[in-house]
Amino acid sequence: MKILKKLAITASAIAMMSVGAQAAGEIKVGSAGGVTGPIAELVAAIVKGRQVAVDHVNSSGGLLGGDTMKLVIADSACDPKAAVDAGNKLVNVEQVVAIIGPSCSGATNGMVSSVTIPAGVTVLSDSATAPSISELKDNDTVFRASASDAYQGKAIADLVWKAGIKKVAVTYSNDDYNAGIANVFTTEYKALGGEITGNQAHEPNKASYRSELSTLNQGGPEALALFAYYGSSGITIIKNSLENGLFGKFYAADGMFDNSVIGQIGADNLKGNLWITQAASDTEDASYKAFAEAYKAAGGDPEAPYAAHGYDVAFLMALAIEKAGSADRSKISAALRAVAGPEGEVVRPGEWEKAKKLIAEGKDVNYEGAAGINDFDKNGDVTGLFSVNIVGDDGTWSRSMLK
Amino acid sequence: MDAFYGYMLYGISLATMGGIYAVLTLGLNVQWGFTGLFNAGIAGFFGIGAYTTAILTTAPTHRHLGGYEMPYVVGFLAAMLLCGIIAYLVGKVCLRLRSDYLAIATIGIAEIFRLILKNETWATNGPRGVSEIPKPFEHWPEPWNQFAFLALVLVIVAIVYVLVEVARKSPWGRVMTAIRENEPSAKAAGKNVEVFRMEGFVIGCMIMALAGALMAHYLKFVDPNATDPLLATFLVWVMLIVGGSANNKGAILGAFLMWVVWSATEIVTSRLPDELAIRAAYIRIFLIGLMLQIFLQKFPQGILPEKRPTVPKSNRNSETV
Amino acid sequence: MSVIELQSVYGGYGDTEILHGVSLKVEPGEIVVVIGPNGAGKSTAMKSVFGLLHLTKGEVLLDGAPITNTPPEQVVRKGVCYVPQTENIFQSLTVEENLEMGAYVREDDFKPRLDEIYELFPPLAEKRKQSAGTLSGGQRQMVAMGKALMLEPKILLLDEPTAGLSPKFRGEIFSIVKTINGLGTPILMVEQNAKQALTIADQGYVLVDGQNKFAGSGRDLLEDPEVAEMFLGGGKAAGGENDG
Amino acid sequence: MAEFINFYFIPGLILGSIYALGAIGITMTFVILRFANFAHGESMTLGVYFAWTLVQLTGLHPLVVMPIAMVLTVLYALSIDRIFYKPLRNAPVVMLVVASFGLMLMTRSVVQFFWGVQLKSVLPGIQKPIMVLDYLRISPKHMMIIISALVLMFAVHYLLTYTKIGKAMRAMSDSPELARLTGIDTEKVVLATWVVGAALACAAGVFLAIDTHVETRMGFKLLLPMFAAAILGGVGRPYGALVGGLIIGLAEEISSYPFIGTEPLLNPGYKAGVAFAIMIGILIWRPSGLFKGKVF
Repeated sequence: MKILKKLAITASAIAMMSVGAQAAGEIKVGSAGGVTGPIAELVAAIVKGRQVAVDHVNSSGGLLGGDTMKLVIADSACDPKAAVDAGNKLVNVEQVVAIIGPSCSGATNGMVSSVTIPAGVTVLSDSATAPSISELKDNDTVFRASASDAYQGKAIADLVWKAGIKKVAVTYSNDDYNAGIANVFTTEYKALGGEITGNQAHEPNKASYRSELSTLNQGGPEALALFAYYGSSGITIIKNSLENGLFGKFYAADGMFDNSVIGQIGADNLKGNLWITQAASDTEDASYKAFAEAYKAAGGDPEAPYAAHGYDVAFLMALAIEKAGSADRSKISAALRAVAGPEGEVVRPGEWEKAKKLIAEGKDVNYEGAAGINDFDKNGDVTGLFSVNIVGDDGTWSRSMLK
Repeated sequence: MDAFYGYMLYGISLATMGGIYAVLTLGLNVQWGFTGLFNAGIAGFFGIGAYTTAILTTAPTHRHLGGYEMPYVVGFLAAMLLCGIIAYLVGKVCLRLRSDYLAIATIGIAEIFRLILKNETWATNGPRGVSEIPKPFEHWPEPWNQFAFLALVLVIVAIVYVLVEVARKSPWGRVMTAIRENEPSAKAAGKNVEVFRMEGFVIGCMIMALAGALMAHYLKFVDPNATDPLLATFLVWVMLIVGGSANNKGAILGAFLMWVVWSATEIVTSRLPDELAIRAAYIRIFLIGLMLQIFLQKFPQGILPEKRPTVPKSNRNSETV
Repeated sequence: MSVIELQSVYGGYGDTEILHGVSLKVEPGEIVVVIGPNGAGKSTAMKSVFGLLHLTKGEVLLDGAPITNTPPEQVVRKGVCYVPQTENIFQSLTVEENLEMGAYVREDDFKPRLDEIYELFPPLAEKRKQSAGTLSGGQRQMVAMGKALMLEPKILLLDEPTAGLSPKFRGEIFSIVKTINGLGTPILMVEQNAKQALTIADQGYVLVDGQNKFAGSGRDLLEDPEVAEMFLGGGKAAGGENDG
Repeated sequence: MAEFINFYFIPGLILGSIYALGAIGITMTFVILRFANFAHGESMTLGVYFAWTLVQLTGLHPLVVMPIAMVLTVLYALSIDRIFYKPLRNAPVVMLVVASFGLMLMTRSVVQFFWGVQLKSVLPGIQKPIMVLDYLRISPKHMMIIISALVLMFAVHYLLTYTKIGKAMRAMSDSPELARLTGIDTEKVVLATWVVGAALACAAGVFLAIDTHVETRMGFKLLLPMFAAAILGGVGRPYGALVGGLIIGLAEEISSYPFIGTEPLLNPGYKAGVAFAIMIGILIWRPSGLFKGKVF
């Protein structure tokens, strides 16, 4: 029983610490993400994006009457159990105004259904893309800044079809995100008149995909539509294909977009044969440039998947709090819709002082994010803009907008 | 929002999760504590329970099999029944094996279940999971619905505890202990060891399925990631070892305690600067592992040791001589 | 001075006491046989020499020096070799490798000793590259004994060497035991085949319920009517089960 | 046929060699220390990160720095044994298994903490395969993997057959009890087991990293197939582990070959299940494995 006593003391000490930590003049926003778990490597970049936005806000005036905006990290581990626990901590212990994140659709689904919708806390996810989230009865408290898979799947299908490719093979990593996009892609591509010669899920994290690729290569596909995370299987699949001459053209979605794809496979090997769509605004766009500069200055790689979305959600949330005029949970949802546009004066990443002034003057603002326009539809979703990335002559990503 | 009210709600969620884990840990205790069966595939049975009730109780949908809108009770019972049948089949295959073979076999089976959940999209909606699972009392006003759900969980913990405790003290339980301590002599005493081990295994798995079902309703969502071995298998083992295996009170205590430790440590680590807070997530896992090691070495009996006349644990020397 | 002496030892496994005061002695050059009914603690008494169970009372002396409760790996280094009843060879190793393992604790060159062992057991010499698991029962016993003899031990402990063997091999084993002893190694042996064993024994002990019941020279015990009635009459006092 | 060899058989062989090297450590720990070491995969991961760091520092080929990484991995394994396993040597086996389960997570978190979770590579770029006999294609790095794996397998064979400690290891895997009675220094054999197991785990990990990339959960992914290989070969049978590893590797790859028609025989989503299925089958019908291993 001695141990028990010691543990009890430790536990209460922990509880005391958390009570004591409520600093004055600080407005807390929850920052949930799969810091550990299967897509941890993506989440690190996203969380950094969120922090860069918060630094912008705090370094140019802060929120409301000079309060600092504080992100409270909670690990949703890409697991609904962990996400519900994380949500509970953010909502009840940290008493956050609103939550940005979590990263995985499953974690988001669990957290919003079980915690935040009942509590009336607004959630703005940067990378949860499952269509089922749109259908939740959420009292307009669940938003996301990344387009539902439905949009991107269609965008890729159009891209492939317009490139004059009539037959493709499809493979997708068997996880919530990639399975969803693959599903939409297949439907849309067939609707355009294309032929799917083979459609296979693959288990991520295998050492080799040569046998799967060899099977998929049957039936004369002209390209491979590859829906995977670059880390868990995407890079291996491209390597295996190129090394063995199985596929020469790849169309992929944004889970594949990362500099390590070029780093690991080599720019020369990828020139002219890899197209990756991405929900992001034009790199020539002022919004994106502002973000990229700041993100680079913070020591990150702005092209990491969803890093721009991470920035946008944090910035949008700051705008919403400013618009709401107080750290009142119940006002965030409406304020979020107001600051996202489409009406009002355009505000871009980094332009916090301008935005603050406009809001103070009672004018409408319309945030045009680094990752797209961010106008919410009735489900709290964005349609998003899509760009396509190829490896350019200088060996780095070269981006152009779709449509 | 009032701070005190917030802590109370968090307390409720801690207790609810702790309670669900307590059911899981009691299930494991029947297998490991009583019978000496090393089940390392807890996540698999947990997942079967969660998905069964999810499919039966959700509203009709095109995404996955079912949507039968059955009452919760049906969901719970079906989860336990189905899991019992599967456990029986698994047991037929695996129970002849010694402890660590059983561990490897069950972990393999849990992985196969996970692959099935991911690949049989027509039934489970694959990796996208089953959403909008109804939650008992969810239409009651806040915070009463949370209290009510907690009460439901605690009542179930109490029922499972009483049943398991009665079983432990019954002749059946005593035979179980005898088998665990000294299988040859139990055999010699004319006990059909196979049958007893099977009973322990199946009952344990059914309890785990019940916990899975509770979890599915609590989360209102379940996907294959929810059967990740870290939180669904490993943590349960730590709970049982820390609490005290073969002691049902210990199992419950361990579950609540470790869940509080697991959950509440993050409140501390999230105070760290961002970069560190992210890395601290790993340190949290490290510390839980370390805590387990300390208990294994210094307090192998756990916080509440087994309550029986002290018989020295049979060690390997006497097994082989 | 006795090579091995047990002075009224008590002990067992866990909290079950099996030996309740057993005494016995092996003098230089002797074959000593321990017999008794199943569960009498014969093998247990032998294991107590080898440090395989915990003694609570009494002393075990090797050449007059106490070795009570010394762990087996150290008892070996002191020159005591023990051949268990079962699992007494490394089945997947070749015959020669088994013998080499027998000499594991030797630091010097054991090649000459190896040749001596092959001379003693000619069948092994032919099969030196064969894996020991493929040998017949009798030959396995030879490997087991040969392996133990590699150390040139002060005393050899044999736990029911003939258990499970056919009568023909039994005779062979007993004659090997006699030969080994003839070369100067004292032997302490536990046996179920009491009659045959006592025939070659210099000294015999009868244990019952973990205590000494009779003791005397092999011949005396063979002729003792009470012993004869208890253990020799039926001739097949149970098979080869372990009495541990 | 060429397709079968190039895309199913050769990948299977490479994967199999990686499993085989890893499984040797598992099978030896299983029989000599009497427990299933769940942390073995993480020794592999850690070894790879050592190798990666060395590659970054020196700019040399991963195979060149591999020996140093192996030494570091061995040191890690020995200290883990000292701190966590030795105190439990006389405790019930299951305590050791649970301890290794804990170490698995601890080691992985340490790797994730120090090296981060970003994907890394020890050998960037792609290599076009060399064509042999007009239809056989094998890339230079795969040649290197297969040759290095063979060299290591021969080294293990030499160790086990011609050295005193190697024979003692085999003796102890045959019967730990008899080894003790024979006076074999069992602690020394235990240490040797860790040395061999950790060194081979590191090598297997580096081979996998050369073939694919470096990632914090790579060891865990291999753990179950390696268990399967060890059990298939027979617990305590190093040669069995080699054969078992090759069989599991080949079976995983070949399972999705379109033997009938053009559809894969097995949905590749279930590929990972092949190893488990083989393992469970073996446990049911022949728990001693192909090479008559130990059954506890």
